Amino acid sequence: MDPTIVEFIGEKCMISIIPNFSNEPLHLIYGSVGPFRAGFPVFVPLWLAAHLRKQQKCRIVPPEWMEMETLEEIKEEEKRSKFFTKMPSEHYMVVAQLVMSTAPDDVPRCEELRTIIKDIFDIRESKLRTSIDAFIKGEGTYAKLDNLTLLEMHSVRPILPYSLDHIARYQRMATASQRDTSMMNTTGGGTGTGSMSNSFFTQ
Amino acid sequence: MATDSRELQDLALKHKSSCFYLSTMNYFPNYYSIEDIFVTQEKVECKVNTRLQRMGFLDAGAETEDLEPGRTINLPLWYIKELKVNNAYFTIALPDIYKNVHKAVCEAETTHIELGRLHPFFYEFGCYLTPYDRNHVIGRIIFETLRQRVRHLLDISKNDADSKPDHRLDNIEAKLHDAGVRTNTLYINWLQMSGNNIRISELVEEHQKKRKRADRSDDEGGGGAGGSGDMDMPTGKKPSW
Amino acid sequence: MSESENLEEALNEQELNTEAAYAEEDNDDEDAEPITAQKVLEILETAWTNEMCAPELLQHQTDMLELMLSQVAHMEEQMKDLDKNDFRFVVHQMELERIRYIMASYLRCRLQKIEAFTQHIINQDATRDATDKRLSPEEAKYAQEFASHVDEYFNKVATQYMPNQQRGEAEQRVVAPNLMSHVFLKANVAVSGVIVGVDDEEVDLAPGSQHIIPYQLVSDLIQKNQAQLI
Amino acid sequence: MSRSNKMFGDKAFDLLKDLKRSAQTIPAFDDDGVRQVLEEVKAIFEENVAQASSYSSSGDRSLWPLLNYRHAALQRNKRCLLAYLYERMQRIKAMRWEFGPIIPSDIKQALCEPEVQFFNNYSKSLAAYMRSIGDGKGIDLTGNLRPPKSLYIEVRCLENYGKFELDDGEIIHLKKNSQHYLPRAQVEPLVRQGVLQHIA
Repeated sequence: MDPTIVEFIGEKCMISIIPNFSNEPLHLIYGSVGPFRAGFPVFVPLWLAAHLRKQQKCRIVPPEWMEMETLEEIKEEEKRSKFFTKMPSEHYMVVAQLVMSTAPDDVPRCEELRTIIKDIFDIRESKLRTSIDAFIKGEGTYAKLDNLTLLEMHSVRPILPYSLDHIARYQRMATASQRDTSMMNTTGGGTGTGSMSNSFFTQ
Repeated sequence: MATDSRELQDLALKHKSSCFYLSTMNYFPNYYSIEDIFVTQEKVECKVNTRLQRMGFLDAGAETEDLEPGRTINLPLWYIKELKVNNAYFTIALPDIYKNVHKAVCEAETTHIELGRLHPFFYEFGCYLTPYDRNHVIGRIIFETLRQRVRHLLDISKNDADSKPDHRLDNIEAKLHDAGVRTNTLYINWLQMSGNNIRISELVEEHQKKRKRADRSDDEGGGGAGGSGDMDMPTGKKPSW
Repeated sequence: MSESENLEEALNEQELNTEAAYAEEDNDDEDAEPITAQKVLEILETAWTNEMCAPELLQHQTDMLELMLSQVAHMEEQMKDLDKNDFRFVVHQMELERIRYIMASYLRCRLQKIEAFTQHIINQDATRDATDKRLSPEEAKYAQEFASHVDEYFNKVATQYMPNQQRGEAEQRVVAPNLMSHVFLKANVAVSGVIVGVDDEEVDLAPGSQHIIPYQLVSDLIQKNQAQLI
Repeated sequence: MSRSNKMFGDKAFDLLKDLKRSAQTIPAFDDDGVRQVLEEVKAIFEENVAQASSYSSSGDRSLWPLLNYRHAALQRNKRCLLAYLYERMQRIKAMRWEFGPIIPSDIKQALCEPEVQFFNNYSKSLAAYMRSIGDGKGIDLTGNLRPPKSLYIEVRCLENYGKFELDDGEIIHLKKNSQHYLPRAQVEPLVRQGVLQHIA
């Protein structure tokens, strides 16, 4: 699952736009959108908003949280808290990235916002690394990851799950050999090519 | 042995067959795993316990027909692992590399160890030796070592992606490192919005490069089998399936 | 604008047709609830992410796929006569491409597992009831063909010249997934008493909570849709 | 002295090493190497059968360890050889997805006859499967590779390709260095084949 897929999933988020055209509602499979009335806000999926904006058919209304004061608070809270705080959107990075790259003019203080959102992501990412470290050293193979967003998970994927797979396999192996020293052929983690039957001359 | 198996590590890390639609799965040895075959090619020092008839050919330093008790020989893991741990023929001498890191493991000081230099397949090789270790340290050591080094792996794959870790890492670690670097690259591409273009398929690109090289190197024609001949092979027709 | 209104109506109607189709197919189930195209899409999206994240092949979704493919085909038919630059055409077409991508990516992912674990999957499906098969009928046919192509290749080049296989040897060669692979999980509902460790440690999962955990410990939750992989 | 420099199974192992070492898409099928491995397998097997029968008639167990070793060597040879074929098969499969149903002739030359046969069988089964999806409606799984971002993309033509017909019947002339704005889904295969370059 690479970031383009995370983005694809995040593009389903609904966002408000102000169209400069009017149209009847559209019955998309994913649900109806519209009606569109020029000058009046309407909620559409992010992928549609980005498309219409590129066609200059609308203005994007940035979500409430995309605003300096709110984000400053979130950033401070994130620094203070030991755990991951709940983000205003579970795809905050994707929404920010798409809105700010397709419609920078629709977002007041766009560059500042870009920086602070990146800061928040970085704080959370380094928190993630620290907690991974603690969790692995605490001999865990299971951990709770509440409030972590998909893109943040992606930052340790697949290296984290892969590392845990290996650690768990080596642990199982160590335990198994302790339990039974005289065992044979169970090395190599689950495959072991050896089945020493007596019939090595079948015909 | 070291140089030999180091070459194997380099080879093991070359993943030619990984292409876009095969999201590479985590290493988990199976019958066809080339890497597991590389690991089981490693030699283990064994002491011969009893006369083994007509097996003298396994002893490079002797001319005898039989393998004589008391001799020390190197045997490949693929043979050793088919024997019972407490077989009457050989006693396996465990390599010192695991004992040597024991202290570092106990002190949780493993990140600075050049693991790949100790053994290119430090973990997987250790797995196979675990049952022969009556003190049950090796199993513990490999598991603890990786546990201690994961944070380090996470950090170096994010921060110094460009510096090749050379032989600081064992094969398993180098794969994890590669995966981490790849994640980071994809993320940076995404931030720059450059990850979305459709790209030429890897094999086609490789093939085109090869053809250009061939065209350049021999201008006298005949440039590579079917060189320029199939340049216009896909005709105006849409690729069909 | 009446022409495009008709289009929207027609597209809307199709949702009803879909419901009918579903109700018909499952009419042995006493309370087969009608299903909307939107619901079908949601089910497919979940199946897609689950499939991408699970180490093993999950249950096939032939019914949902067929419903969605009919829906897509029907919409394309309805849109055929529209101007390619018509706002409606563009938006519907964009959505259809998103759906096509999900379906293709989903089936590709399954195909990849089928090719990697062919014999393992075939063996396992042989022990399952008709309703529990992981492979769709088309996939089952493909898996059999693939296995025999590989066999034929191996046989022509090598195995025919080698001594007979021993008992157990075929088994050794079966490639199986690592079910203890770690996955990211999100609980859809409250689940109590999930074993999360080797020493039988148990936790309760709150709805919406997220976890990283070995797949095997939660595979039944995925099956029952109490949790999903992310 | 030299007798143990080459161990049983070394030739089979070299097959794998060479395959991994090769920088090519797929190196030429190592006919000679494979034959040598098969010969070694046969030789080991015959020796074992001969000695095993003398063992069962006399009950003399002194050759048991040797039989054991040879058995392991036989299995090792087999495993290396099959892993060699398995790895090649992975690459041959990848070619179907990347080149399409027709592989460039210079690459095809690296395959042995059963491999060409495998490629054709694989290609046929895959196509049949893709056609059969959804009660015969079909989906091309070799397309739709990335999440779609827009219906149309800007492409530059990298070679003189000729005429290309779009689904709606419109005909486009693809001349080297010309730029076009075309439906993404329809030109994706041409981008994959290196005829077009996706520029925006």
